[in-house]
Amino acid sequence: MWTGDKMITNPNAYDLIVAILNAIGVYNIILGFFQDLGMEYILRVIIVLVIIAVLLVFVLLTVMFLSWLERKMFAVVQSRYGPMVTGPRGLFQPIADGIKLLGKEDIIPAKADRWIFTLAPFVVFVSVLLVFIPLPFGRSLIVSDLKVGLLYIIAISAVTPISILLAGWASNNKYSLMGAIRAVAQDISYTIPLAITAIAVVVFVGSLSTVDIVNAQSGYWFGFIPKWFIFLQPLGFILFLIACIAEMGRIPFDFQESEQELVAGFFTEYSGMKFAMFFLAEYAHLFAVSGIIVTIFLGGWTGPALPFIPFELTSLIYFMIKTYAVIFFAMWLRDTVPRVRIDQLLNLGWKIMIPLALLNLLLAAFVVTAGVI
Amino acid sequence: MNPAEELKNALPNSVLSVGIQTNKPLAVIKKEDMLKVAAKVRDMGFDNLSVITGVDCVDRIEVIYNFFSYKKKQNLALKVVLDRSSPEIDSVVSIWKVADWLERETYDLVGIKFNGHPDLMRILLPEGWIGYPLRKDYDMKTEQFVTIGEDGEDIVSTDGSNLLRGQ
Amino acid sequence: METETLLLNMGPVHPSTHGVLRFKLRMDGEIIRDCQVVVGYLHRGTEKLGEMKTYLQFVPYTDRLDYIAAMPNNYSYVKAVEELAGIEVPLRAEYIRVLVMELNRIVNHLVFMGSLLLDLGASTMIMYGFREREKALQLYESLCGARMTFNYIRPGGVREDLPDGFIPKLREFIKDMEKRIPDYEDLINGNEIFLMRMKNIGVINAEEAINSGMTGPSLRGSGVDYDIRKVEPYSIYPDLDFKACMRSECDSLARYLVRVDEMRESLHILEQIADTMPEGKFINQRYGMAPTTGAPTAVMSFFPRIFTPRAGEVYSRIEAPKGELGFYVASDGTTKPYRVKIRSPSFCNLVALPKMVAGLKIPDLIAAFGTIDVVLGDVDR
Amino acid sequence: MAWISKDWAMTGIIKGLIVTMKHILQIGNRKTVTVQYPYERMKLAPRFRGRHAVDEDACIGCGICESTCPNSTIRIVKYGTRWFPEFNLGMCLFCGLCVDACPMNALKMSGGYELADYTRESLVYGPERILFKKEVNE
Repeated sequence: MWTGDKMITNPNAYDLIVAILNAIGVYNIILGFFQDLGMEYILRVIIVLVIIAVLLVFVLLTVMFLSWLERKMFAVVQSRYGPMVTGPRGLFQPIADGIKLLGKEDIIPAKADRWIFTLAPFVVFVSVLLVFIPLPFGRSLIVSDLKVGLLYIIAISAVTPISILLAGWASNNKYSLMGAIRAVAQDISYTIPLAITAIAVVVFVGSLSTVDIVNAQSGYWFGFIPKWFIFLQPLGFILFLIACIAEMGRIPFDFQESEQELVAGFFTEYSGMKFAMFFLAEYAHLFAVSGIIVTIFLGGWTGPALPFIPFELTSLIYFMIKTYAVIFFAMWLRDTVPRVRIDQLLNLGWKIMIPLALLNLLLAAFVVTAGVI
Repeated sequence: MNPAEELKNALPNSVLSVGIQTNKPLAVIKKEDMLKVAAKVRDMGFDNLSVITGVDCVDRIEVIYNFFSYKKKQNLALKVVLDRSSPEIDSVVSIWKVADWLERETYDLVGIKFNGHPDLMRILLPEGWIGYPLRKDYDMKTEQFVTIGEDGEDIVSTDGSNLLRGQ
Repeated sequence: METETLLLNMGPVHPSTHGVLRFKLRMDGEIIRDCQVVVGYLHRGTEKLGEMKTYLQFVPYTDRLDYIAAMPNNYSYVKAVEELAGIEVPLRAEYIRVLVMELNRIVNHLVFMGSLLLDLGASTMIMYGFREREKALQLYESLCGARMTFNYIRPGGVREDLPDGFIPKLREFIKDMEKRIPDYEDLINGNEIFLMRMKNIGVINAEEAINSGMTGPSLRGSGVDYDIRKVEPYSIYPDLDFKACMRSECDSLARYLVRVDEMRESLHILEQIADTMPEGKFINQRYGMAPTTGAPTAVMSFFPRIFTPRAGEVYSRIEAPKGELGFYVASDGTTKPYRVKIRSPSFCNLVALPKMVAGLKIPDLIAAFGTIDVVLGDVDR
Repeated sequence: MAWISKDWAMTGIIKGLIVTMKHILQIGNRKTVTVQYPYERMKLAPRFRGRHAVDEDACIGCGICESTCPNSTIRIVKYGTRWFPEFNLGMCLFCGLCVDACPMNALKMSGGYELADYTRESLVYGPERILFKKEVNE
């Protein structure tokens, strides 16, 4: 706890809220109130709930904005207008879509496995949301600085294909099943290079904590090149980026849905709110993965401090700018390229990315052991 | 010498007469010798079977084959006259693969049976359709309705009372 | 390991079957063991309709066969009728006909490129294709009042003369297209993912392709130098300078590239026509005169729209954008054809598909199917 | 590893990305081409074949259009004291043969193209909806 007399090294969002309450001078009053009741833990629970609510709202708003941005990007690339009617330049289109999806009939196919079919979209959504917990949005803007943050992220993202498999299997549809099988095959072959390239970074940092990784990237070489790992590990960055796009299941690697082949892949049979959950999860995943890329390779929230603005806010802006740059690249790529075939993707994963990732790890280990950096 | 006459010289017994189909040489052949003639036509270099047309001429049924030779850049048409009550002819699928669908189509719409076709069933209309639409005596007044059965097969009936119909 | 084959019904309603077509696939995991094509969902009995309409009345129905490129359908039928009835066509009419057909070839190939790339997952190209197609459709609209179903070519000529300012607009279109095609090539042709998806996929060699009745660009992608415009020249094609585009790789990529080259050739033909368009009548006076250019309000010279060719039969074919489009027309000397048979390119090209895709995967089936460029209106008629 | 293409540098994809970037930045003639349909409309060509219109003074009700129509869209009905064609646009091909056949040049096709309706009956355009009077000064 940061109670004013001592500074902790890696503050998180909880500490930030406490600090803010302290600054306006109400924390001790509230704390005293709950201490009188002898239920100090309730205050902690309330603060944690507030953090979760803020995170949820933030993610949902981002997801809405992203779906609008994606459509607008598509439209601009294709010489179209895109959504224009709802709100200024169609900005409220995602809300209209959401209301529409809420009003849709919630269909469960007769021969589907009802429970798993209903469960799957929630599992997808929750597993994507959990990724945000160790993600540092800015200095001290982190839900929880886990000591094993990176491992946690990789472990949690491995849950997504399981839920996709659940959805595909429970739908009792051949397209869904094939989409699910593809998703699993794809994920298995891409989590490995993803983890190995991430470990190469960990070799430099010496910690799995995302905050430590970001802190390690602050500062400059020769006074002007930021100490981002993208400059230290360009190969690692490219591998990580490709693996992340595959992990997200976006074009050119969107086999789990691959509209033109498998109709809609694993969510062929979903409609209404359950479909919306998949949709939300997809964009939340895009945002989360872009955030991870930024955290690991693009210096996270680091950047020059501006006068008069608290660095918590500046760092959030830096983080968002970098994340949106990555998202922009993913969308731009989606606008341009066709889809790879599934066996070609697996070839790429097993025969090229994993050897290269191992090579990258070897180089990193060599550099660190030799003490070059 | 045009290809029809060439064919006539080669197979005088099978070719009944030689004529023209507006601007393409035409040979009328015996239906029993279809396969023999087809083999000869193929050997003459006619590697492309353009189209098979069945024509219902009320008293008889004619089948017209249009060929084209990629090597010699020549056209040839063959005409076979069939008995209308039981129109049957040998299939040429073994020689030209495209005949597979063309013969199925002719069977479907004109009702000519192609003996030796590997998979002679209707192609454009659902299996079980009543009548052959391109026959001159096809009953166009009777409406036919198609539903899909349990195993995905087409069920044709003339009774549409239990179907949802457009207003 | 014991495996079970999976029977997958792709279609009749599926995003990449370009209409209503069904593939019955016997799958071993992702690999296609056996592919059966089921057609007929769009059968409208056009051939029967042909027997029930007069020669002129049937022309609008031919528009509905291959609705992406309707002008060659019109022309092919009209050409058969003209050969049957011995109708002379003025030179200007022939020029206009070739102009609209070549324009339609470009339109068709633009849609082809767009839908192929859409099938492969790149959704941008279809919008670019449609953007340029729109300009061509506006040309058509100014020419004959319709954008897709033209009913423009008539026995004896064409329906209406070129409107004012058509040729300058056409030149503008040509110039625009010449700037756009490099864009497409940058976007697609060099794309490694695209090449990975297209190279050595759906291979069919020349002999099999001929035997399976493939025609048009799909056949020329298999290395057969066969273009009816060259082999059996009709209309004014002998006077025009163009070449039949051909590739010998026999795979999906070759079929795609042939069409891109054909677009360039068509633009070249259009340029020549724009330069050499002769003056004169646009329709043979005996067979009709369209009223928009005729006498103002008085009872005008009556179009003898109902004419009776002598009894006989004809099989006439042209090089439509998708391949050999033939019309067999038999006349018994009455006002209506005795029998109309349509040899549609899409129908015959589809025969070769199962052969192409055996042993490949679903995405390859879609790529190979996309490259043979099928329109279901043309398949089912 | 034979499937690896020679130019593994992905120059092709980069070229494609440049093309799409040019569209994003709208470099060259790459502006938005679509229109916001109900609010904005494209200009139609003068020859556009839309809904039919019959010149009230010129039409003699002869029925040539009726017999020319390939799809039996047209029926001649009595309207007031005279006979005029009635169009069942649900069946119309918009082929324009009736316009060509009209001996009095009374029939033309206007630019009306928003013809969708809720019932099939309302697609039958009787004389009250298609008749027009030619301007005298025209």
